[in-house]
Amino acid sequence: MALFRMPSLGADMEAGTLVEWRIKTGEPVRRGQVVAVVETQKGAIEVECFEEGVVEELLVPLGQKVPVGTPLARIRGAGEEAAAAAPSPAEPAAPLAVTEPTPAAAPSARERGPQLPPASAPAPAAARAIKVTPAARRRALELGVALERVHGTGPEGAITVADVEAAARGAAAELPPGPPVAPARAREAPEKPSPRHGFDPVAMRKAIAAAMSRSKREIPHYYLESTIDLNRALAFVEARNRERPPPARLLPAVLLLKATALALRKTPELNGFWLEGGFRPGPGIHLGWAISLRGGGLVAPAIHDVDRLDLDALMAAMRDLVQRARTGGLRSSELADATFTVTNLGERGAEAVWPVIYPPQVAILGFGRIVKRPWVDEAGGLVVRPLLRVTLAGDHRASDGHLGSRLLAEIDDLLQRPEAL
Amino acid sequence: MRREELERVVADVLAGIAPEADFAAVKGEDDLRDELDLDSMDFLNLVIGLHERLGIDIPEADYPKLFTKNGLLDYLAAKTGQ
Amino acid sequence: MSAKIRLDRARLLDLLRQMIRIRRFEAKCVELYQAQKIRGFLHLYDGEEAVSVGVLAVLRPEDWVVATYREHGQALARGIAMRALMAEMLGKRDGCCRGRGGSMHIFDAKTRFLGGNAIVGGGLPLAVGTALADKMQGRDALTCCFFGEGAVDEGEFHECLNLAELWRLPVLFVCENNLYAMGTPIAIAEAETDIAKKARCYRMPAEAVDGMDVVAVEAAAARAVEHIRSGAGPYFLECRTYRFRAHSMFDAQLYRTKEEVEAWRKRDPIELLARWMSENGLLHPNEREAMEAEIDREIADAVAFAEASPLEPLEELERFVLMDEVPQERLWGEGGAGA
Amino acid sequence: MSTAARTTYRECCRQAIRAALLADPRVFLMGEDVGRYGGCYAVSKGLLEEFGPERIRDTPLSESAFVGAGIGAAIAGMRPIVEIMTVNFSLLALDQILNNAATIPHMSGGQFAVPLVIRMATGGGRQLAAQHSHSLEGWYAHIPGLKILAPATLEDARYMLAPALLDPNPVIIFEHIMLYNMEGELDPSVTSVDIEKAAVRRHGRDVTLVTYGGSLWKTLEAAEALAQEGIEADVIDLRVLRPLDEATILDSVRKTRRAVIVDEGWCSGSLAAEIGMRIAEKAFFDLDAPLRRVCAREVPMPYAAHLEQAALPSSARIIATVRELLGRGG
Repeated sequence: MALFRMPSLGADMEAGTLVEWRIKTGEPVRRGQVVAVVETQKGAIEVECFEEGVVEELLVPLGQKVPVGTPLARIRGAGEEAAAAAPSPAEPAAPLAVTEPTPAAAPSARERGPQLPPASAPAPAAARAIKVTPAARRRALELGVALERVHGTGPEGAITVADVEAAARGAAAELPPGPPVAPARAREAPEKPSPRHGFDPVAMRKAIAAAMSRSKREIPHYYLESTIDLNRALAFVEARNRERPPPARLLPAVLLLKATALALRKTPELNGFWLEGGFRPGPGIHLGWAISLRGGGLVAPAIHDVDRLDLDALMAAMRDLVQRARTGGLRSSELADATFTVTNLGERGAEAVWPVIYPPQVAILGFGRIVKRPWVDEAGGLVVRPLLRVTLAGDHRASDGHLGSRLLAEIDDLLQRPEAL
Repeated sequence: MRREELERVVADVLAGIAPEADFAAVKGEDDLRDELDLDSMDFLNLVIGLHERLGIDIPEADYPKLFTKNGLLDYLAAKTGQ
Repeated sequence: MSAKIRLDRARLLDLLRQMIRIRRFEAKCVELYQAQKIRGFLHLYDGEEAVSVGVLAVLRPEDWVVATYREHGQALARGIAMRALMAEMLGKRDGCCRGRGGSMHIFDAKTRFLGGNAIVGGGLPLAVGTALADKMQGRDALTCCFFGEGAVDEGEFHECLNLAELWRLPVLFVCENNLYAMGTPIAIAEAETDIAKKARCYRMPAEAVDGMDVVAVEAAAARAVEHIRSGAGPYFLECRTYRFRAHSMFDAQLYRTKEEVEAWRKRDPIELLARWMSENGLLHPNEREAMEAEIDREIADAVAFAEASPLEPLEELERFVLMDEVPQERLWGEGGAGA
Repeated sequence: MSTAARTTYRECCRQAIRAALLADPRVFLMGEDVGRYGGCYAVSKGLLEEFGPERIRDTPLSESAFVGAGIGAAIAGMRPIVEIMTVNFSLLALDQILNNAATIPHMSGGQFAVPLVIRMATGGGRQLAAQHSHSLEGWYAHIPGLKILAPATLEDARYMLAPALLDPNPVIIFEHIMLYNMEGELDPSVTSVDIEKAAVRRHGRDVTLVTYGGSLWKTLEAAEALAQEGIEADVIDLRVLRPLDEATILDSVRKTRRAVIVDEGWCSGSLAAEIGMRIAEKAFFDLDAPLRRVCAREVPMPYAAHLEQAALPSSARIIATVRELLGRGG
C-alpha cells in the first residue's frame, strides 16, 4: 500500500490546493502518470504519481488546501489485498489550520463525534521496513517527500539526504539514464487548460519576492559580462530555417541554451546547488529557462539534460514549455529540479541583464537583446555585427570569477562554431 | 480568402498563443508585437499557426512584412490569393 | 630545640585537654552518626589520641601534615577549627571542604593539612612530594606523615621510605600501629612484625615508642624533628597504640576479644596522663570536670554551627573539578614560601 | 623572519622541556632513566648535563612514589614534569593519578590545586607486544579533574608543554611512540598553541574523521586516498582528549553528516565510544549515516609484525569504513 502525497514543488512551497483529480477510485495508475492538478502560489501544476497500482481511495476533496506531505490518495500495489476503507490513523489527511471546514462538512463531523486515533497506532508497514537516516528523515519532512518512494543509496540501502533531495527534484534521479523525458511528456499536456489553471499574480509576486530576497540576502553574487559576435550563429540559423517550414524552424535562443549546456559540461562547478554550507553538483544539466508570463511574473521550468538534446528536440521542448507555462500546464518535476538558470530578454528587451541567482542554484546566465553595433573583426577591420551581451551571475561561495570567465569564453567559442552545436 | 476570414484565422491562432490578446482592437499600422506583447517564440508560433491553418509558406525573410496588422493581412491575402 | 621537652603544668594540662577534646568530639560524632546526621564511614580515634597530640605538639605552622582516614585527632590537634570540622562531618557548606570530603577526607590549606587520605598508603607519596618541594625551595619545613601499620603491607610504603631516604627528604614518618588493619592482625599480614626494623633497612633512623604515653610520644617526636631539621633526612617513628572502638561504625569486632580490649583500656592515654598528673599534684580536684564542661560547650557550639550551616547549592556540584587558579599559592604567596 | 628548520618530534619534546626549565625555576623533570640514560625514548638526552641532577631527577622504579611525589611537590609550590616510560607502567601509579591528583582539588573543596604535568609514551607499532604497546589514554580521559593532551604534530609537541605547566590542573601528555622519529619543519610562524581546541587538519564536505595522536597521520593518508575517489573528508585532530572540544566535532558532523572515529584504543568503552555517543546525543538529527569506528582490534597487542599491524588501525581500514559509509562498497 502506498500513499500519494501533496508534493513539494519548490523550497518555497508549503501547501497546495487540490483542484482536479485525473484519476478515479478503482482505476489503475502508472508510474509517471499525471494524477492531479494542484494550485500553488505559482499557479496550477500537474502532479505526477510515482506508484504503480490501483487507486484505492482519494483522501482529499477538491478545493482543499493541505500542507506538503499530506496523503492525497491511497494506491494499492499489484497483488496487494484491498485494505480497510479508513485512511491509516497514523497518516490522517491534515487540512491547513487556516482552512475553515465547509458548512456542509461540519454537521457530519458532529454526527460522527470525535474520532481520535488509537493510542498506539501501528506505523505503516512501509515505514517500518525502510531505513532512513535521521538527517534524511528531517529533510524529507522539510521537503514533503514521501519516504516510501525514495530509493536509498546509503549504507545498508538507507535513504540519505541526497536521496531525499534527488526525489524532491523529481523522478530524474530514479529513472535510468536514457533519452530525455521532457519532450515525450509534452504530448500529454492538455490542449485547453481550464481557466482556473491561470496563475494568481499576487501569490506569484510573493513567491518571487521571497526567492529573490533570499538570494540577495544569502548569496554573494559576482558578475561577469562578455559581448559575443553572433554573426555566424545567426547566419547558421537563417540558412537552416530557409530550407524548413515554420514548425521546423529554430530560434537563436536554441543555440544560446545549447551552447550554455555544453559549456557547463566543462565547468560543472557552476551546475548544481549550494546546500548545507557546501556545493552539490547537479544530477544532470537541467536548464531552468526563465519565461515571463503575460500580465507579469516569471517561471523558470527546467529542460532536462539540455547538453544531450539535439537542436530540434531542444526547440520542441522550448516551444512546449512556453506554451504550457503561459497556460498553466507545468509539471511538478519541471519546477523543482533546474540545476542552472538562463534568462533571455529576447529581441525586444534591454541590451543586458544582470540576473539574480535562483537559490539553491549557484549561477545564472543572462542574455540581452541582439543589437547591431560596430565591431572589430579578426582582420582588424571595423564592421557592423549583431552583438549579444552575456552576463553571468555566480555565487561567490561556490565559485570564483576565474571559473565564470571560463564559462563565458566557452559559450563564445561554441557560438562561433554553431554547426557543432 | 476574404480579409474578414483571414482576420478571424489570425485571431484564432493568436488566442492559442496569447489568450487575452484582442486582435480586433489593434490598429492597422500598429506593431502587433508591441500591442499584443509577442516575443520571438510567440511570433514563431503565430507563423506556424498560420502555416498550418492556411497551408502557406512564410520564409523567415518575410517576417518584417508581418509586423503590422495591415502588413500581415496584406501578406496573407497575397499568399492565399496566389 | 632540645630533644628534652619542658613538662610544666600548663603544658601537661594542654596535652590532657587536647586528648579529651578529641575523645569527646568523637563521642558526639557517634551520637550524630546514630541520628543519621553523619553518614558514610566514620573511623574513630578512641584510644590513639596520644599519638597525634604528642607528635603535632612539636610541629611548626609551615610544616605539612599528611594523615589517614582516621584523622579527626590529627585535624583537631593541628588546629583546624572545630566548627569547620563538624560542619564537614555533617556535609555542610561551611565544612572545611564544603561538604565534598566528609570524615575521611579532611583538608585544610591554612594549616597545611593535606588529607584525610582514604587509600591505605596513598598519602606517603604525597608526603615525599611536599618534602621534596620544601627541600628544593630551601624552606626549613618538614612533612609529618601518619599512616597505620596496614600501610606497611603496601608497596607505596617501601617505595616512599626508599625515596625519602635516597633523596634525604625532610619527612617524619609516623606509623600508628594499632595492631589491626581493619580486622587483620599484623601477625598474619607481616613476615616481620617489627616495623621500625623495616625502616632501618632503608638506612633511616627509626624508633618504636609507647603510643599510649603522650609524653613519651612528644619526646620521641622532638628527637625525630631535631634530626630532620638538621638536614639529615627522614625519621621513622612507630607509635604502638590501640583503638578501643570498632574499625568503623559497623563492625562486630569478631577479630579480637573483649578481654583484649579491656586490657588495653587500662592503658587509656587520657587516664594514664590524668592519673599521673593527679598523683604528682599537677591536676587539681574538679579541674578535669571544668575542662570537660568547657570542651562540651565548644562541641555544642560546633554542632549548632554545623546544623545551621546551609547545604552547598547543587549548582556548585561540579565546582573545583577543574581549577582556574592555584589557591594555596594565593594563600601563601608564589612558590608556597610564605608561612 | 626565521626559516623553518628540519627537526623531529622527539627534539620538539626535548626543546619544550628545556624551554620550560629555563623559563621557570619551579620546573623540574622526574622519572625513570630521564637523566643519565637520557630517557627511554631519548627525549631528555643532554638535559642532565645542562640542568644538573636536582632538576633532572632519575627516580627508582617506583611509579607510585615518584608520581605521588610529583603531586605533593606541585601542591607545595613546584611545577614538576613527571615522565612515565610508557602508559602500561602508569597503571602502577594509577592510584596516585586518580585518587589524589584528580580528586584532591575537588575533595578539598577547592583549597588545593595540583599544577602537575605527567608525560608518557603510548601506542603500538614497534613490536613491543602486550606490556608496552597499549593506548590507554581513553581511560585517563574518563577521569574528571584531569586534562589529557595528545600532541600529534611537531608544533604541538613543541608548544603544548608550556600551557600545560601554566594550567592549575594535572595535565597528562601522551606522546605516541611512532611519532618520536617523525621529521619535518617546525612552522616558524607558530610560537604557541592552546590546549583547549581540537584542530581541523583537513577540510572536506563528505565525512568527518575524528582522531588524535599517532592515528592522525594514518587518517590523513586515508583522507588523501579518498579524495582521489571524490570523497572529501574533514579530519579533526582532537589534540585535547579531556575536556573534549565538542563544538569542533559537532560543527563538522553537522556539515558532513557522517562520522568515523579513529582511535588506537580498544573499541569497548573507548574514547571513540564516548565521541560517538556525544554525536548521537547532540547531532542525531544531522546524521545521514550510522556512526563508525576504526579502533584497535580487541586483543592484547601481539609481538609478530603482521599480527601487530592487523591489530592496529590502518589507513586501509579507514578507507574501507568510509567507503562503506558512503554507500560505495566493493
